[in-house]
Amino acid sequence: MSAPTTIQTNKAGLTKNDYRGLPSTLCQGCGHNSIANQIITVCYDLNIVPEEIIKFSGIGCSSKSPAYFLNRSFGFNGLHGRMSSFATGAMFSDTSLRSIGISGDGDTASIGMGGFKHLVRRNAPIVYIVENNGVYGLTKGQFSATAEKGLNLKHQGINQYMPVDICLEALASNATFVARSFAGDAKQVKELLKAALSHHGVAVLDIISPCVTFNNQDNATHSYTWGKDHEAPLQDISFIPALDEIEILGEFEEGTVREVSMHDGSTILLKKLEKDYDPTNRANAFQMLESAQQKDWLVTGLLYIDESKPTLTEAYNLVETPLNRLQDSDLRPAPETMDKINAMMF
Amino acid sequence: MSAPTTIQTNKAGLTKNDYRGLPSTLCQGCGHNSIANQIITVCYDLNIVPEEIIKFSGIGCSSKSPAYFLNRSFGFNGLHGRMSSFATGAMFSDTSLRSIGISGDGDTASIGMGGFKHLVRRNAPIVYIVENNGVYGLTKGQFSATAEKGLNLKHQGINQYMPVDICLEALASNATFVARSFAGDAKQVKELLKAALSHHGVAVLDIISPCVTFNNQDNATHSYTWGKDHEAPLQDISFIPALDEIEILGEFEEGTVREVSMHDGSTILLKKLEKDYDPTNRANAFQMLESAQQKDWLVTGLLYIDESKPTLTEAYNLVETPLNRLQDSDLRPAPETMDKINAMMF
Amino acid sequence: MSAKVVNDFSITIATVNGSGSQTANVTLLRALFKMGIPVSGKNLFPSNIQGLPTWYTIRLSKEGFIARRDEQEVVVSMNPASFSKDLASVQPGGAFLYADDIKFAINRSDISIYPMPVKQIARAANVSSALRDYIANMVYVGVLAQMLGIEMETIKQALSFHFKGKAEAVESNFGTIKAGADWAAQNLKKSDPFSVARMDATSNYVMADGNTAAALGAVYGGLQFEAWYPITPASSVAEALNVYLPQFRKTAEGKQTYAVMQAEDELAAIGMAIGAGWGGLRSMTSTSGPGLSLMAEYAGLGYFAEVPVVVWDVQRMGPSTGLPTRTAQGDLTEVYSLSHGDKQNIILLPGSVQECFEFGWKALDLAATLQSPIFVLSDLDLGMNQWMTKPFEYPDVPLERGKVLWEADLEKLSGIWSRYKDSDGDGIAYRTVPGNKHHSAAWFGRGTGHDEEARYTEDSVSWENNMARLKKKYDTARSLVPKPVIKAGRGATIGIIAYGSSDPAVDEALAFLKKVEGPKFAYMRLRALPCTAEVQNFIKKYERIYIVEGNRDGQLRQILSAVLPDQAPKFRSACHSDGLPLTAKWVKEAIMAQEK
Amino acid sequence: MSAKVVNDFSITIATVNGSGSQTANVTLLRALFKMGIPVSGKNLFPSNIQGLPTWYTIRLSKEGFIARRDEQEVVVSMNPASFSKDLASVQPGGAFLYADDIKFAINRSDISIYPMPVKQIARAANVSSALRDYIANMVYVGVLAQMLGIEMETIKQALSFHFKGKAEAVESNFGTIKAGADWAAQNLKKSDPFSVARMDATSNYVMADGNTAAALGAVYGGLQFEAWYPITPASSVAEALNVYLPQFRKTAEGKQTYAVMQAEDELAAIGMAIGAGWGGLRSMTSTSGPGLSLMAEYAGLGYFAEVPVVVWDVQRMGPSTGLPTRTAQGDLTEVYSLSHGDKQNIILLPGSVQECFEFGWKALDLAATLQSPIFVLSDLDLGMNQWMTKPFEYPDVPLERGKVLWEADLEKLSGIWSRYKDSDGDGIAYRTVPGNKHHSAAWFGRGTGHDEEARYTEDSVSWENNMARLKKKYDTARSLVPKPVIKAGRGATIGIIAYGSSDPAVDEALAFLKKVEGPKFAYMRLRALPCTAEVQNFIKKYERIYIVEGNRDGQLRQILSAVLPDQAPKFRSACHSDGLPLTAKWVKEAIMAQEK
Ligand SMILES: Cc1ncc(C[n+]2csc(CCOP(=O)(O)OP(=O)(O)O)c2C)c(N)n1
Ligand SMILES: Cc1ncc(C[n+]2csc(CCOP(=O)(O)OP(=O)(O)O)c2C)c(N)n1
Ligand code: SF4
Ligand code: SF4
Ligand SMILES: [Mg+2]
Ligand SMILES: [Mg+2]
Repeated sequence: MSAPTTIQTNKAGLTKNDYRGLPSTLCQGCGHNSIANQIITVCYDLNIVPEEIIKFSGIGCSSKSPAYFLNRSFGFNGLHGRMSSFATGAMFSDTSLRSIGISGDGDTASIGMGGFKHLVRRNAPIVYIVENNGVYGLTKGQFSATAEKGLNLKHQGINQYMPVDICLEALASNATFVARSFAGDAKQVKELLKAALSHHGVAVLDIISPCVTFNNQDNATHSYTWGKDHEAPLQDISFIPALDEIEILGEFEEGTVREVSMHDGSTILLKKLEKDYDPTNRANAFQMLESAQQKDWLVTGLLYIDESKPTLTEAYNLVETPLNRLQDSDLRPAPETMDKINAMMF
Repeated sequence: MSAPTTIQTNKAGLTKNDYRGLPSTLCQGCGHNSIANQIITVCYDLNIVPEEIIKFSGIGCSSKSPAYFLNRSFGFNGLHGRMSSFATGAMFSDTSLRSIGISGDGDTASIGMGGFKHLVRRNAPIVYIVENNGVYGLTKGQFSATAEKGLNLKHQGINQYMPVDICLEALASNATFVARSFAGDAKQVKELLKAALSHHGVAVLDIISPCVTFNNQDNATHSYTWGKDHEAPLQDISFIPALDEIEILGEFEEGTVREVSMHDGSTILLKKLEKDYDPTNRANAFQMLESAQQKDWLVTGLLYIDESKPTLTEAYNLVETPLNRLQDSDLRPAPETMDKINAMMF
Repeated sequence: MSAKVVNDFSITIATVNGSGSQTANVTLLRALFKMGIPVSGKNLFPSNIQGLPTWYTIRLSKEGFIARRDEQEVVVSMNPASFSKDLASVQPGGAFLYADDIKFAINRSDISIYPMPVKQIARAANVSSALRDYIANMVYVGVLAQMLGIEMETIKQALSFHFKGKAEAVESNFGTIKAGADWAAQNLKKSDPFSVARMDATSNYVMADGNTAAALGAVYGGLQFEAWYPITPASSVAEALNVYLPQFRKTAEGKQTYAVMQAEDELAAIGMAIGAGWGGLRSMTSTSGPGLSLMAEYAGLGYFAEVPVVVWDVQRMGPSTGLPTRTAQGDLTEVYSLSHGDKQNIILLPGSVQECFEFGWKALDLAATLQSPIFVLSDLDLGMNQWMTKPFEYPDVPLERGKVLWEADLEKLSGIWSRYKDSDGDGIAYRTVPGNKHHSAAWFGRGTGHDEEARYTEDSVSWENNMARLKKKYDTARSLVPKPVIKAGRGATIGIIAYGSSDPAVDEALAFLKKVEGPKFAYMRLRALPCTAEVQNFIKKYERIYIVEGNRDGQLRQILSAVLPDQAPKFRSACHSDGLPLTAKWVKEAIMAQEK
Repeated sequence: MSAKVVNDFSITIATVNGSGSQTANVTLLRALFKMGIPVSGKNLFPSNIQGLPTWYTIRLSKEGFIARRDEQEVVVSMNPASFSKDLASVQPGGAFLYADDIKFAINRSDISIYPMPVKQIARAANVSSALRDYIANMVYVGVLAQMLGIEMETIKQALSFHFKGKAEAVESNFGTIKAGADWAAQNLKKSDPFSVARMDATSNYVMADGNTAAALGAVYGGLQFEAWYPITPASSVAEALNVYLPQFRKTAEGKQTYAVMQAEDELAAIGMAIGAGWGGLRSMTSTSGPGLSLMAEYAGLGYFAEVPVVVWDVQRMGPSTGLPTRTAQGDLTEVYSLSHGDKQNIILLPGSVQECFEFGWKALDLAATLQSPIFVLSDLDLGMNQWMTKPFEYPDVPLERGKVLWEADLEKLSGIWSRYKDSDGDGIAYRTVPGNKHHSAAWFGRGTGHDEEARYTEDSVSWENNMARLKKKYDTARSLVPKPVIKAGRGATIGIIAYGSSDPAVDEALAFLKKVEGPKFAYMRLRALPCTAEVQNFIKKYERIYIVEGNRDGQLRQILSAVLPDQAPKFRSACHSDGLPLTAKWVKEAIMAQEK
């Protein structure tokens, strides 16, 4: 650097400010704001170049939040419930970019259920975050499909149905990375985000993100209070980027840590808490979610990971050059071929 | 009866003919035809009055089949992928009627995924049959979402994605009755249908029903051959209607039979095969589906049942009289109330 | 101080949304209404939940005009973010009240300026800190009451209504209002000309919003099934059903004669509603633009399989997600042509809150009679704002159940009937519904080609006959849908057509146009499509026709040109689409500009 | 036997679907085409897979008319289920051939009757029993060849093409055909006047269907992303892409420059296509009516966020699921008004197979230029039937990539640009796409209100300005879309407008109208909306205008009335909607009836 400066930069030469977005217009205290802040921090920490990210969202308070981080990234705030389809198409434009999608529980589990399930099934390479508050924030407090049975909301009555479990849905659709977290647990959100950004394929992050305006009663399962009281982390997670020395490993006692190697060379360190949990076994994950439901636990952490599956875009043997940079000559067959085509017609 | 007759009737005084539909226009050998025939038989055997059934379907070869059974029942062949919503509304018209829905794997697992999941989640009282052939029959042989990874179809190439597992989806959505069967196993289909018709809530029946025209290659997981070779029944099922004596029980050795009591007083007898399987434990069902997937088994039989949950329509404290028979006086508040309303307006 | 202006000005209150100012604003509106002064209130709110600028405008009009006005004589500013804009917006000679903790230079000397120690007074109210922002709003109510002369008693009535008589809430709010008023009495010297005074012009009115009215209309229309999906500005239709159905439509034993379902999306909502309509229930779904678009496929099924259902569309500004909290009349062409293939959709256009009530039940009747989807196009302005309105009137005709055959009917017919046969020459066939146990009752419905017996067929002649019958049915609808409301003075040579919430502005513009030199105008408020004979006659009668509407493209003009091609050359568009309710001034100018 | 009729009659073959008769029928069609005789083939098939009646009609016309004709001179009946109907359908003086295992009384003496021992000859072919039904169809090919004089050599060419030169398949089929011909030569005595003879009227043509042509056009248009969902009659567009993209659009290293995705439904299909279009890919989705309806919401997003995408709609008979295997032009009004709020959708109307190819690439260019969805309305007749068509022509202009700024462009602009600003006065703004690494490249797109910088705003003025710019863009489109094709002889006073697959029938009707006493007609084939200047001039020029279309409601007439209200009184509808392709006779009579 030419002159001394007090502004701190990361290895990409960028300041934290380069990762920010517009000022949030969400409510003060909304869980979504804290997630946006973690995304800013994580991208800064991981030295990600913001131009190499595309942001996607649907419609909802949650879906507004991509405007509040990574101003220097392209993004699209699409239709309610349709983030999946838009992102699926857009990610083909330049497969060297990474995708982050922010959706709500209404956006994903109500109107967007079909699209979500099929995006997951295709292992589309995207970090798919559901900012899950059990309610429709932006339309002022109706039940979403993740609202717990028995929840009582103003003007809406009592919810009669079992909640959709985003993680269970992701697993059933053969997701290759499934995690749950809680906006009140900033550290875990951060480490999971880092891991998700290194994941090869779809990374579904179901983050309980309280709506302080419409669904934050102490006994509501999407409230801060309930979350703090019921959170049961599976592990203590640390993410180690590919290039960092893994000296850190030495710090742990034998057998207390599980290591998961990522496709890009990074490592996830999972420090055991009460019980050991193997996140590479799908049956385990089903079991865990089933028992969490019965025990009223907010199980958080990395539920399942599989780094070995090809992603959606890999399934298409595409040229190296980003498709959207191909030249006319790549896109239109030569004039000579015209006769051949006509001959093929009979 | 006034004169002796050779035509056999059931306890409802009806002949088998009273349960038939129009001649099928499906291909000869299509699995869907054999399922339609089982429905005819079962309704006859159970002495169901056809006027007390409503039939629903979406669009597809499978969805045509309600025209081929129960001519004397009301029915509606709706839009592709939208059977769930239509049926959900229609079942409120007269809750004393029973609903049977016939959908295809494309209809349910591709375009209809969202609707299906939400119908199941609501425990809508319907026998929901997916005639699952892994392919779009009516549009001539494209992949459906239940097609297995690696399936090769003419003009379509090789399928890249993991199949949607209808039973797993139903379970994840808290279905209260989940079963899988195989159109080639007529007896099992029949007994499961009987049980489903007695079930209190949503009964999801995923029936592998080969498409002989587009997806019946021996190595295709939805073919007759593969099904016959890989079927692994969980139990030997017999359904005992509420009013029949349960003497039949005596026939079995102690401990070889599991009994499930239905809400309407009927009983399902599950005779153990190799291993015992408890279909009232959801965790078991997840486990079983997971291992079936790994072992390439076509697990059939009753995977899960819970007779205790209120159904969708029960959640609404409705009048006894069918809603569609209510009189004007039930439907329009008295003239006196008008002033009260206006007063409420300020 | 210039000449007094009594009961004829506008008050705009600028606040931050999510701060609870709605209660304060509606209290003011109601208090004025209870003083017998004609009022209207327009809420201009952002599409978020908390923290952005929001405005509420109350118009007082002793002449009874209730359209929006652009001019703002009295402005209250509670929001630093919009302060400068608010200050600039005051009419010369007007009054500006503001929370004195906002520190901005005030650069106008042509208006009266009143700082209000809002924080201070609110703090004195001794409420929890969570409620302090909220209670601050009561301060400006008090100050305004004092400065304009709003009767404290009517304010108390308004509070008591709002808090459903809960004495504690009423007292605590009233206390702050009183404190605000007292402070103003002691500290402010009035230098503006605006004041209010009791009249007797509202005693035949009530105050309500169009969505509540729609829901209540449906309650009286025997609604049995509503499926919906939340969306601004339509959610409150279903939410009002959740409030009123349990109160007015349970049996003596407390059992429900209805079901309201929150669906997983709008595709499902209309699907459920159509399923219920097919099943014989009086059925409805309520939505707005984006939801409406998702209903396109199902709408065609409803048309073609002939299922009674009401689709209540509360329009907001599109295209796409657009401006969810702004009003528009932009869904007309979409609804008219909704779904692929040939279809002729029936559309009702309520023009007042009272009419939302009336069409609430009438639409269900029409759906039952015509066995068809009925689309009702309301809008955000009509649906979500509080309007003074004639009281709701009990339906003047019994429920219309349509041509439904039950067991006894079939018995009489010896079981001989055809689902899709035009037995009566009106294009409307008979139907049966599930649960009918007669052995000839059942039929198998579908969206595919069918013959008179509802059997599947691909036969060309059957197809054409059926489609011709549907066309005839649409002609029958022409004589059943609400007729237009026409105001034609003697000597009128030019026509004006408007619809929906444009009515008050056009009405007021007409009063003005009457006074100026020039041609005389006749006014027709269209209330439905297809066009009744009256509509056609009106259009034929005048030299030129102005069509006033809240969209860019002249959507009604397009439709009328297509259905009355001979008259098309006469049409002139007056289109307004900035998301705000129409003003009389705009209408007047738009017409006069083209008349020059 | 009456006078010989050579190369000027129709052959209809009635079979059971799923029996493989398509191969036999197309073989006949191709053989005749290779004899130099102008032909057209129309497949009338049921909406199921196996076992229902299906018909195939081949028209031979030495004058080169390729529209459908109603009259059937030669009928082959292979299906007991339709036998009586088939027999009745033969023109007096015609010929009826039938499989002699069908046992029905034959009650006509005005035609020539030829039984064919189909089963017997097929059995002799010595194929597996699974193939026997299929091979039976080859028998009638042989009999017809013998009776009409179709050259065996051209039949062999047709077979060889069909079986991609696989000798075994060709020989086995040809063997049966030969056996059929031989049997006929020995056993049948010709008593009808119909025969074929070699001409030289097809050497400048190829045979293809419109869906294949559309796909190939897109291949040459640089298509990079297609998302689709199966639906009749559109599936074969995507399936043809699956065939041709790998052959013509892989790099030398065998890498793909494109991706084709089967989506989970049409909502997702258009969503993916719009996502890809936004991302800078040349993108398309193909569908039919029900799918189109499901795309309504996304279409509005495409219009408003200004995303290039092509929506290729192969129309079938609606409303609703309707008749999935019958043709129609019934989606015009829906597409025109697709999505809520104001929108002006751009529509292309290909009228021939060659034009399907041309619009296949042109639509992608227009989408890129106009940053807008482009809707192309083909139909089942055009899309799925084999047509003789001029060979496809290599695009005469380079790919149009539209106003896309890359790093170097932004560098030149010092990073100063605005996503939604009308810098060039044509309503079209500049855009950047993901992957552009310039620090000023990124923008955040949305379907909500936005200003010139793509920032969210609810401001009324920004909203109106943006909508006005979109309107200007539509005017720009007017000068870019394909101009109409006009045929106007001297002295014409009356105009005819038609579009799409109606062209051959109108063309033929004109030839007839020319010959009769009465007014002279000018014909304009519309190829796009918005209307270009040429369209407006044509309409203004003539006294009366007949608008011929394949729907019940005169959909184009409605649209033209709305956009040219001054001309609306001149329009007359000639609407035809029975699901079958239009005939010249019908057109002629429809016009003459109104001219009386
Ligand atoms: C098609 C459509 N239907 C309905 C809406 C209205 N709408 C906007 S946001 C929203 C729900 C948002 O809930 P969620 O996704 O949970 O997000 P949150 O606001 O809770 O973060 C709805 C129903 C819409 N924009 N589009
Ligand atoms: C909205 C819509 N999209 C597409 C279609 C075309 N379509 C008809 S049936 C079908 C698939 C049927 O597959 P499945 O449900 O598996 O039934 P099957 O024919 O295999 O029994 C499709 C895509 C349609 N009718 N409607
Ligand atoms: S309403 Fe709820 S979800 Fe929306 S911004 Fe406020 S707290 Fe967050
Ligand atoms: S195509 Fe397949 S699914 Fe359809 S009727 Fe034939 S065998 Fe059955
Ligand atoms: Mg939410
Ligand atoms: Mg299928």
